[in-house]
Amino acid sequence: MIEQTVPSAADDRVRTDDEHDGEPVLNLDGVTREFGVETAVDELSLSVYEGELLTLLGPSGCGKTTTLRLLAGLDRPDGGTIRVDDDIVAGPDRFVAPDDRDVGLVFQSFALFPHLTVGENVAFGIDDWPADEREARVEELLDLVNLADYREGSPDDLSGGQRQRVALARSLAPEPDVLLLDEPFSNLDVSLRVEMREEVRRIIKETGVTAVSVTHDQEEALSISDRVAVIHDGSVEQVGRPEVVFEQPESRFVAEFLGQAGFVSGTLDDGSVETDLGTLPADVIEGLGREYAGARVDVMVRPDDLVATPADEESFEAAADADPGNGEIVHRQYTGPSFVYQVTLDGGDHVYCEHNHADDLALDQRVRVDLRVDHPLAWFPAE
Amino acid sequence: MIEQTVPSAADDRVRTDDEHDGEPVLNLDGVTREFGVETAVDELSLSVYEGELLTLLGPSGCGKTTTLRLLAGLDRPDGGTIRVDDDIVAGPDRFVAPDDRDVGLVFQSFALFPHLTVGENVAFGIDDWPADEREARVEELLDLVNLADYREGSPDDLSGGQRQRVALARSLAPEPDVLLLDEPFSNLDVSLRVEMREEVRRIIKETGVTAVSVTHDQEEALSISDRVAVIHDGSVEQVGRPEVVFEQPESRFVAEFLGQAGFVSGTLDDGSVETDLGTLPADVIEGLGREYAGARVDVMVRPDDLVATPADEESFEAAADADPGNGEIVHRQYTGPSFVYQVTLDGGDHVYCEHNHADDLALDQRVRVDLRVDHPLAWFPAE
Amino acid sequence: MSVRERVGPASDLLPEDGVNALYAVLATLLAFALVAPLAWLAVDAAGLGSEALDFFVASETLAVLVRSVALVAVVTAGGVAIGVPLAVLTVQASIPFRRFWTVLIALPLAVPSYLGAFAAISAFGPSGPLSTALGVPLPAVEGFAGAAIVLTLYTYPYIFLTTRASLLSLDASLVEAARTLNCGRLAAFRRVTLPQILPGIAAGALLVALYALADFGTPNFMNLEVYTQFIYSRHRAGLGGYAALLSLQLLAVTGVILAAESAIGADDSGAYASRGNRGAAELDLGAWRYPAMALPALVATAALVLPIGIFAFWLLRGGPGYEFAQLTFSWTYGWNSVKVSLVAAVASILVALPIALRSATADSKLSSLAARVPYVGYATPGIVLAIALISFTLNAAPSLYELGRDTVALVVFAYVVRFMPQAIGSIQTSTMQVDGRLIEAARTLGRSRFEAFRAVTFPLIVPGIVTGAALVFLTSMKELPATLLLRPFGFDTLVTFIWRAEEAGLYGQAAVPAFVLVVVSGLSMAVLLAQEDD
Amino acid sequence: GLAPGSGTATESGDGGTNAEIPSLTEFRGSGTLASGRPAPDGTSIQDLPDLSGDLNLYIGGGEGGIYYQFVEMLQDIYPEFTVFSSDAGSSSLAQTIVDEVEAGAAQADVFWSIDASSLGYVANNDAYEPLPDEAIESVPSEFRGDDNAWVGVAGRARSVPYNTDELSESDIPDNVADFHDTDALQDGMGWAPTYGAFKSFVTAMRLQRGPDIAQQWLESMQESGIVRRGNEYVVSQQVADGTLSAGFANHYYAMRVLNQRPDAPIDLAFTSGDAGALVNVAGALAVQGTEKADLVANFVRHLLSAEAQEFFATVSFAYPMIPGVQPVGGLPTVDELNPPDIDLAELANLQPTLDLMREAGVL
Ligand SMILES: Nc1ncnc2c1ncn2[C@@H]1O[C@H](COP(=O)(O)OP(=O)(O)OP(=O)(O)O)[C@@H](O)[C@H]1O
Ligand SMILES: Nc1ncnc2c1ncn2[C@@H]1O[C@H](COP(=O)(O)OP(=O)(O)OP(=O)(O)O)[C@@H](O)[C@H]1O
Ligand SMILES: [Mg+2]
Ligand SMILES: [Mg+2]
Repeated sequence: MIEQTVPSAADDRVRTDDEHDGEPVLNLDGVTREFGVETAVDELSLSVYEGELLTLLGPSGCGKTTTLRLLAGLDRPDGGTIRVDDDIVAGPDRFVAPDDRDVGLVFQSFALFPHLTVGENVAFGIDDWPADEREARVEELLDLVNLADYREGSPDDLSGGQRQRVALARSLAPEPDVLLLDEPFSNLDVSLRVEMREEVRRIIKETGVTAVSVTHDQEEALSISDRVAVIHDGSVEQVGRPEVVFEQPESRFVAEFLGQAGFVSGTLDDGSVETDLGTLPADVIEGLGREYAGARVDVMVRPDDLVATPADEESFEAAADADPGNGEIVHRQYTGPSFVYQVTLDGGDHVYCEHNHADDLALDQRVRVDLRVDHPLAWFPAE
Repeated sequence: MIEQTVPSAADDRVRTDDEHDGEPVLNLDGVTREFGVETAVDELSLSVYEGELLTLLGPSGCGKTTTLRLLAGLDRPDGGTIRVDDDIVAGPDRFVAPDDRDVGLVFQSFALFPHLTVGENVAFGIDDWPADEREARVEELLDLVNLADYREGSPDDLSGGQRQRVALARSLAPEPDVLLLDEPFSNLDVSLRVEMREEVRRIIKETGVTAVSVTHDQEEALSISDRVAVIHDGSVEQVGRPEVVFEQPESRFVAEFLGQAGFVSGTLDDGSVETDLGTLPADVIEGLGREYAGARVDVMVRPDDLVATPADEESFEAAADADPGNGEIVHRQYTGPSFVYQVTLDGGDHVYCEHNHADDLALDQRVRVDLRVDHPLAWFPAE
Repeated sequence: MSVRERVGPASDLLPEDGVNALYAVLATLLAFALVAPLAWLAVDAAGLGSEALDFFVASETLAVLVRSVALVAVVTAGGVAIGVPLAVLTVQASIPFRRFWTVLIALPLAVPSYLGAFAAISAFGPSGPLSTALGVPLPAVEGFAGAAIVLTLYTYPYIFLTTRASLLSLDASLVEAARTLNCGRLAAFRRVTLPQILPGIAAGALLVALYALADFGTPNFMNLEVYTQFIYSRHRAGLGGYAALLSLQLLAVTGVILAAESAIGADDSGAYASRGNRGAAELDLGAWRYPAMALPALVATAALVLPIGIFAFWLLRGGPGYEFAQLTFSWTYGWNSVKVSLVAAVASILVALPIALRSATADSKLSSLAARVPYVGYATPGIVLAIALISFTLNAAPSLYELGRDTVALVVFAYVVRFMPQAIGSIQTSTMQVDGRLIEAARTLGRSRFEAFRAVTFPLIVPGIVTGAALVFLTSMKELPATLLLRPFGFDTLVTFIWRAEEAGLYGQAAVPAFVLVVVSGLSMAVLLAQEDD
Repeated sequence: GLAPGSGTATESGDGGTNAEIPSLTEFRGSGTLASGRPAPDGTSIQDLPDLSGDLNLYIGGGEGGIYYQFVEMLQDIYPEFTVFSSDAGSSSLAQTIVDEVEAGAAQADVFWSIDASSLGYVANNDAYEPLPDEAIESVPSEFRGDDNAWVGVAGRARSVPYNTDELSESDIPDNVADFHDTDALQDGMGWAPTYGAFKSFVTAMRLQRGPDIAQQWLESMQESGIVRRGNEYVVSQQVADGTLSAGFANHYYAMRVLNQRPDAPIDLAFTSGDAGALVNVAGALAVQGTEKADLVANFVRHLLSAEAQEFFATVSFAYPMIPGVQPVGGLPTVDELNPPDIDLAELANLQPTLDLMREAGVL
């Protein structure tokens, strides 16, 4: 996938990274970490600003955990520098130990201390507090994660989600300046997850903590983050506010990763693009000016941008006004509130349409897919 | 929450459990497992039929993992019997060892063998196959989970998601009759998750495997399962096809657990219920017949059942036809494709409305929320 | 609801109750069979009748009790103080030549402590060669302090090796978690690492304590009257009954030590599962890693270089001996040593495995008793064991005895009885560190209990087995009293030769075999430790 | 008699040998003490019947190590003769023999112990075969067991090493009981009370004079300023150095000093008839049930041959057990010594000795 060799929509956008005027609390500059032949983190540069919650989003194995470990000081970069509050904490000839960084970390694998009780685990980072404050804090946090009854139990006796909650409570207890969360909600059910992430967000906002979280769940990333950094193969592919990243992806990778994305292709000709979905005027397409005339482009359409209606039955086909449709449903997915239909358009492009669960269309049914958007569409040079 | 003490909608429904006429492959009858004072599994009864994929869905700590362990033979029930193909495998005086059950299990914590390579882990369950077939199978499965390059590596060097995929591949290799999956996708990104679960589904269907999976993700549960069993405090709260469980929850717990559910309350009076959303005729409410006249009910409305439109600005309020709205937005959540607004209605009820991301409403804005459904609404006796 | 049910090796390793009970009974029988010869002591002691009680509470008996217990306490504390830091240094710190130091530090275990005691006595003192060489008078090493120092120097490797095995299987992410919770290196060690390796330390400390209790040579040289001396002198005086009674008393002290250890080690704290995220918990010493080498160097000098140096000095300069006499050293002595020690190591592992696995995976009282009973054999002074073994076999089955004298069977049996508990401890500790879910995973992948053991548990407990084998091997290499009494005619080993040379006052001639002993032991250690690397 | 340097093969005489007998020098140590000695008197190996066959030997520790060398020499002389030996502490071996004999499973033919008490233990438990008179008659009767149960083959005598520059032999009383009253010995003596032989010496005193007197003696000696040393070799060294004027030590320590420093001003004095003159012996016995009584007897005769005795005297500086062989260093021969009249086997009962030594504050 060679993107951006032909200038694309992305170039015209405001770099969301420049939106901040304060000094970054965390700064990674060209950070690299290699494991043998594998480059887990590859010249990654990123700034995190005070009080914000930035989420690293990316496919499994793209280097998210490694990045957090580098930030926490649990691993040394092979190249590049990491700054906290403008002080170099990891660089060619400097390395600050994790305990001198005031950085908290929730481990993907929890890493609870098996020799301590749940309560003692939570109290671990605040053992220098006065006893009564410590007690109160532990109680508060265990209440927060709904585990007050398990205080004296052993972490080994907890369920997966319960362990994750203990890990979360433990890292929140000392209120570190920087909080790193590695998939902190992956084992929690949806309501608990919503509850917990609201709470984490509240704590972050209230205490002015700066947080970097890792998730594989794009909905979670979009809904709680101040900014989202999409990581691909060890480096940042795009970073920006959730809406921007979702609606104006700078690359096809980002577009596809953030949600089901369909693409319809065509050639810009005479101010419009002829596609399987009909003729799209260039002005509904973000930044596709006349200068691109003759370019073959893929226009991205999200499930919620499209509406599918059943085509008329074949028996009616003869009728002059019968609609033969423009595609066929090849896959349907029930998600509860809605169905997502995957439609293969007659021209061969694949798109997804999201419908209220009441609109129950059958597999293999012919449909007419129409674009119904009120925002400009993103496009990429055709592959 | 005392449900069903007043007869409710649920009673009139077909028991979805009776839909199967075949003999169950797995059957749990009054199974109980206690850990000290804690009853992790509490008289749980459930049947799983040949070739189906049943998902256990429930909050963290409700006993899902324990149930799977009981099925696999890794734990003994304190009461009740478990049957596989009508043979008792665990009961008061019989216990069949895990290796005699032909049951595969993907562990929530992966449980990869640290002393073996990734390839050897996958090959572990099929070491009695001829070498070339085994090789081919391992290759096939590693390709499936996108880890062909890691075959010779150690599981210790893998990322969280990669480990999970190895665990999945390992359990699929021997094609067990019954496959148990404990949060098999919790560490995978969305596209990989979709890919993997499609694949698991395909394998299950192709090989006629019977599968029980555990997830905390209700969308996943609804989209891949043949049936969903909602577990609450160690026993089955409701079991049935995804649409049924989602649309006709038998208890408020199920309703709330399966997705954001709002409730509007009112009293059935004269064939209709007067609510904050206006007057709802009894016939849009599932099974709310005349016999309930005078009952106070809570009617469940899902985010997709409602549409919020901005009320007229206050300055227009004076105008005779100005709409003052019926509620106020108290929370908004961006999910990418859509916004979910939480609205407090003037009468005090809370509801959620899901909107395309294009409909960007502001926090604290007054709105008019209208019901827009074409399916009967579920109701519960008022609390 | 114990931890083990979840993370300790699956208790369903043996699911059927019948098999379970059978196994427990077998393991227990085995354990008791091993110590049965010692029951002979009770028969002997019973002959004393009512006198026994008076003797028991006589003031001199009590004095010996106090002295012995004090020696055990001091030596154990000293062993922990040396062994644990050395283990941390060689496992977690980046000191140069780690592997070399590891082997070297473990080696004193192969040096008979009486050799060390003898060298210390000879080297120190106002007129000893060290004083002469250095030109300053050095104090004599003797008495309680002398015995404590020497015993510590030759027993700390127990703690070093068992602690090392625990550290190797420590889950590194736990230390990392502590570091991100603002614990400095030391605090993280104290609050996370230490509690995790405590069972390992306790297993080693138990061996040290029992060794100190059962050693004869060192207190003898240092002229410290402890149990073994007391027993020996009664025995020499033909007071077999009293000797037996004292031996029983010694075994009672052993029982108390075992109980104390089980309070630490067998508490569920031993059941920590490790995710096997190995090697990452590095202790970065920076430039300190060079000076840090001083610690192992110092210990190795005191425990290895000093005795060999003293013997070599006598070899070259002529010792206080009869320089015309010549004992003929033969390399077959070395081969004999290695041979019996290897057989004993293998046999011990075979016996220890079922007992250790059983007690690590089940919570039954019987099985934990079965794992502890054999320690009685370890705590029995070699001479007592040999005599008990001789009278037992002679009385119970003389033909067995004769077979034993024709072959090395009795020697090997004695080694197994005395040293197999060392293997039990290390196998037990490493078994408890195997994540039970791994075995469960194997079971659900269609492996039977035994196959799951072979394919999963066994490879994972190899470090424990190797450590156990190394301990048995090293201690068998140096065992003297039982070897002397139980070997076949004409069967000489390195130690019996050293003993002969030394008894004859030909100290210089002990230098070569002592050196060979250390080198052979060192080589075998290197081979054993090499297997731990994947 | 034997001429030094003679030897080699001889024609077989009656009972003589056709084996190759090494020259006498081969049996002698090579130091100053060994040179210039008269040829030993006694039966030569040449005049003894050949040894042939296998012999199982339990041999005690201590100088037993050196005796090994002699056993090896015998095996070299007689290719048909093989000794399978097992060495361990003498008392342990004694106990083992008794146990074995009781169980009818004796393993050894000969027991060569380094102390008389172990021999006595076996004898008292009737686990021996008496030795023939002819084999052992050359040894004075104090060094033979009752019923010919055992015979001493080498001895070690308690002695009083003294510095010849400071004292003369006449300064040393004839009786240890008088030492603490002797002016010449005030504040100049040394001992090594932790050493086994010293404990035997005190045991002998206890047996002869009773525990109270033994304890008093120890206390008096301390009052007279005797100093404590780690072992008797050091005591002897320091006597030679002049640091001490005299001390208590086994006789051979002074020999070792002299062997290294032939001009050292050290000599030995012996008391008479009391514990100070105790002579403990290494000896041999035939184990009951041996099927090789003749071979054992012949073996014992070899141990008492002139060559063997010369070997023990010059290599391990032991006291020869036959009057015809001189001890090294001009010491009196064994029949000139006047050891106390006690049963050597009783020396094994050490505990009362340790008790009184502790009471006296010397341990
Ligand atoms: N070995 C045990 N000892 C004590 N309590 C246990 C043990 N195993 C599970 N429990 C308790 O039983 C309950 C059910 O645990 P289980 O692991 O089955 O939950 P789960 O439904 O899988 O939850 P999650 O989604 O968080 O993984 C929990 O409250 C847990 O704390
Ligand atoms: N210690 C290690 N040795 C070798 N390779 C490693 C090591 N740690 C990580 N890797 C590799 O580096 C890459 C990035 O790993 P990382 O754990 O950062 O991924 P991740 O983004 O957190 O993925 P996931 O979402 O699956 O947890 C992976 O391909 C992984 O296999
Ligand atoms: Mg990760
Ligand atoms: Mg679970």
